[in-house]
Amino acid sequence: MGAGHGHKLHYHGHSVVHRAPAHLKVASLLVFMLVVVATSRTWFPVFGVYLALLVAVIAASKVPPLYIVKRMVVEVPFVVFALLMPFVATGPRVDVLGLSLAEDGLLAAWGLLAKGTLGVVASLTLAATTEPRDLLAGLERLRVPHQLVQILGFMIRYLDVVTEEMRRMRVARESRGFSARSVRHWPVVARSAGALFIRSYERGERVHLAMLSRGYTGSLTPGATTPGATNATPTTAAPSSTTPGNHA
Amino acid sequence: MHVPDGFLDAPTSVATGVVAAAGVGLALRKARAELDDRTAPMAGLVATFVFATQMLNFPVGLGTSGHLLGGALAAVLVGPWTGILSVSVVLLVQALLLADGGITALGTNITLMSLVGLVVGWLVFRGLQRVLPKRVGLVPVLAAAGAFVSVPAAALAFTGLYAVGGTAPIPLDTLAAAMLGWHTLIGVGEAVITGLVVGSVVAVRPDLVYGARPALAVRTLEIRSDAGASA
Amino acid sequence: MSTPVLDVRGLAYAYPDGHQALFGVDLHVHRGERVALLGPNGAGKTTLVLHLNGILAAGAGSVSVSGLPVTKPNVQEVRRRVGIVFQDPDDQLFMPSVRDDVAFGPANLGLRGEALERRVREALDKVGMVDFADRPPHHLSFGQRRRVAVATVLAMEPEILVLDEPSSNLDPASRRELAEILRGLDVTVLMVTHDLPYAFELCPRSVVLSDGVVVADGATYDVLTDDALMSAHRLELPFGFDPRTIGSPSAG
Amino acid sequence: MSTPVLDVRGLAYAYPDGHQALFGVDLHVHRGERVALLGPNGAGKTTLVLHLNGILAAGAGSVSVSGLPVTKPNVQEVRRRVGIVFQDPDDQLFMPSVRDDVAFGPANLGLRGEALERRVREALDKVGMVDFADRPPHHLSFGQRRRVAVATVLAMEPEILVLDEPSSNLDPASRRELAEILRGLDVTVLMVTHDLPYAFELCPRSVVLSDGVVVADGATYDVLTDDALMSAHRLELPFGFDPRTIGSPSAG
Ligand SMILES: Nc1ncnc2c1ncn2[C@@H]1O[C@H](COP(=O)(O)OP(=O)(O)OP(=O)(O)O)[C@@H](O)[C@H]1O
Ligand SMILES: Nc1ncnc2c1ncn2[C@@H]1O[C@H](COP(=O)(O)OP(=O)(O)OP(=O)(O)O)[C@@H](O)[C@H]1O
Ligand SMILES: [Mg+2]
Ligand SMILES: [Mg+2]
Repeated sequence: MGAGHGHKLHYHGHSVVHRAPAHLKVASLLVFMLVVVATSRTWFPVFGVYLALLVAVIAASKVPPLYIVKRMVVEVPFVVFALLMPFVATGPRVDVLGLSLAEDGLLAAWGLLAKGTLGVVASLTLAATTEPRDLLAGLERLRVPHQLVQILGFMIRYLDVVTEEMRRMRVARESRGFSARSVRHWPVVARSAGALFIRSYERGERVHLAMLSRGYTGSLTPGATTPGATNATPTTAAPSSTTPGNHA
Repeated sequence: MHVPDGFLDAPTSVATGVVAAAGVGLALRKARAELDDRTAPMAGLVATFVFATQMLNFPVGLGTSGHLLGGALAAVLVGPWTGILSVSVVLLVQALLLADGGITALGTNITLMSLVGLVVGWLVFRGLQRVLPKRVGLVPVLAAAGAFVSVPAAALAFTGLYAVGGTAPIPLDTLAAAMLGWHTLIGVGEAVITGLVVGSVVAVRPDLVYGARPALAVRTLEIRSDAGASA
Repeated sequence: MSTPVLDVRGLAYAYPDGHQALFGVDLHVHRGERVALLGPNGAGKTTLVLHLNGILAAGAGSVSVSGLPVTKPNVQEVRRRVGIVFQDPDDQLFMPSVRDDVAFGPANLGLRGEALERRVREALDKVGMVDFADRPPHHLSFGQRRRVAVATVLAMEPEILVLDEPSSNLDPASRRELAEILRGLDVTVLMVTHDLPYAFELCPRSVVLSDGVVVADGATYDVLTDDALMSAHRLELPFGFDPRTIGSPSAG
Repeated sequence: MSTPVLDVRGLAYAYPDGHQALFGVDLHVHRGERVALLGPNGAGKTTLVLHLNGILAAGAGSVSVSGLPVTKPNVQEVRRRVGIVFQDPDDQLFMPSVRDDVAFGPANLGLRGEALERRVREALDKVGMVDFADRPPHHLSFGQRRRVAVATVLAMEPEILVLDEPSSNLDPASRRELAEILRGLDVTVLMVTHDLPYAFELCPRSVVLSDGVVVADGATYDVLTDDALMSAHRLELPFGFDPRTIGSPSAG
């Protein structure tokens, strides 16, 4: 249990982008988006340049574009909003394919879609190329307050704990002849969700206390370990993972 | 209601950024008393659960996306100050890793969900707790009430911000009506979930619920000096 | 002989991280047998057990239960027949109270009302946990959780009972009581254990798994007294115990 | 006698859910002793253990380690001295690899570089898990995780070693190897166990906890042969084992 490798959003790789220090990546993301947002939405060609820049980074990261595209569903509700805008906005109207659309609305929709999409793609690229543990260290280097980093560290670890406890509970349920096939079964899932909260918490608490038992002070001094992350552990040159079993 | 990049104009984004920074800064100072060895993990778990509840995302007609907020839940479980930190961390993670809410709109999102939603939920909870009898059994009900009010409150704040700094000209009354309507419905869901989770925690670990502490009785320990008595 | 109730043929399995744990296991258990599954840590015992009701799906080879292949369409039926007590009780218990947890399986089998209650009470009574029915399982001691875990499976009255280290963390009296329960049931039992005297006491037959293959299969007495075999697979009789001076109890 | 290294007086404790587990426990352990803590499931053994390094805080009474009261200001120092192997290895292991996990404690004590590496290698070597250094702990078998859990604590070289059911889920050879390690170390050992022969082999002294109070404290031989005491507290000698026919090994 505890810190697993990566998360569902992380695309494992060793490209330049993957290896770049997390704090630089976060800072670049922030600067890039500030510039994008500050750009007037009528400077159409500039947005092409931004997109080209992003595409170049993704290409360098070797993350399959489809991988990013699939995660862009986050944007859907907001796309719906943008698409509705030309219909409901006030002001002068133009006719497009027989529909009467608000001119300002069209422009606003374009602006929202362009800036929003760039933001989504940029964030997803960061997510795909950065392990949460590195992100944690990166935020620390960016002087994000200690308490926030600490909560974030626990949050990342609890994501694993909760997922693991959920997996255990699912296996336990199914072994005893249950599978959640229809809405009728939801109450059972809901009842065990309450237990999940306490179970996860208590498991996490026990692990945390085990860490304290081994001299962990919770301080994030350089060289010390953060919950769920370590930079104090040596990278010994011992032979890499050999597995017992002499069968081919 | 995660606000994406470029949704509000620059002055509004900067202003909400300042408000968020001030709010989180205050919470950092105040939470120092709440946050120790034992509560830091709890704050992390609450962040995880808020994160999970906010994943239940569904499109809302004219608003952006509608989903549960989890602010009242966080406040009741870990206290308002730590709760603000937890929810802010969730919003930060969502902006960085899920692209849910823009990074330049982080201040706006923190202001709406972590400050307005959570504080309103907590005030309703605490206000009711003051006037009603102090019973542990009531805590989940009060938490649900706080949760119910917190969602439309955040939605109203969103509409207000939009009126000031929206980048598209939409009739405000349409937006306000849509936001309030939908978010009252979401508030019901929020109330049910908050009540259930708080209820299940109060049932077995009342000590973990910040909001239940005023209602907890102190236990006296029994000492058995005679070993034979225990057989 | 009749068709075995547990029929494992050429079973191989690699975990998703690429680590292969089973390399062609053959095992046949017949109705009413009590078989001990022995072997060193990491031999693949738990991995094998998790195939017996389809929690893990065979990478190669096959598993059948009473002639029914363990595949997706049959898995519901197989899980009715095979009850598994997991090595870690935390993998077994998930409901908010002990009572709910024990009732969960029988309720899925369709039991309701009075019949369900009786089933739950009986199972809890067998493991001596009736007084704990209303406690949350995750607030029990390790040994108490283990006992409840056994009760959850007993309550389902499976035809085949598979127990992964059931005696670990049990106090000595509970260990004996569990042995008595298992002797008293008319079911097929496969029991993973590191407690060789316990295996000797309870199971006439033993199978030794090592490095993902079966390396011995025979009478428990013969296995435990085969010194070369034992020491080759990290099996040793504990301090003060020698089957040769005791004779064979488990035949009865 | 000298001041005890472990000094527990009138310790009482209730869990947050209101369930009281300890009702006034007294226990004194002196330097270099190896003491077994016996008792039925739910007696409060684990609860007592968790007080010894301040994971749980006494509800009433007091705990001192080498004269140092276990209270908030001392807790760091106490945890340096007392190493606890938890009953559930999943509570102990949390790093992404076995190596990191074993290194975690010594690194917190300030070890770096070559010294740290050596400490890790030695600890893993003792429990026979060197080959697994790069695997994630949660992908190991239960017994392998238990061994790594023991290694994480050995690597810290504590003065007092507290082990909660260390032999459960270990294969017989590992059990013996662990006994040899414990015998070889010059530390004070408190070991919770349900394995009475193991206690007999390893610990000259035994303390019996039952229903949250100490009901017996004396030579292991005397405790195990006191039939009235044993049966009153669900303790029984396992099948085929009788200390009377063996004599007393653990004096050595
Ligand atoms: N989830 C997993 N992912 C990868 N490898 C695993 C996993 N679980 C177990 N293994 C590996 O598979 C092998 C067999 O493990 P298994 O749990 O079946 O052993 P076991 O015989 O039950 O051991 P024990 O007596 O310690 O319980 C071991 O080498 C172990 O490291
Ligand atoms: N987290 C908890 N919350 C409430 N009660 C608990 C908790 N953990 C243990 N208990 C209760 O406290 C009592 C003592 O438990 P403890 O775990 O100390 O027993 P133990 O002697 O270690 O038993 P075992 O041999 O089964 O490990 C038991 O009655 C148990 O039900
Ligand atoms: Mg196993
Ligand atoms: Mg215990």
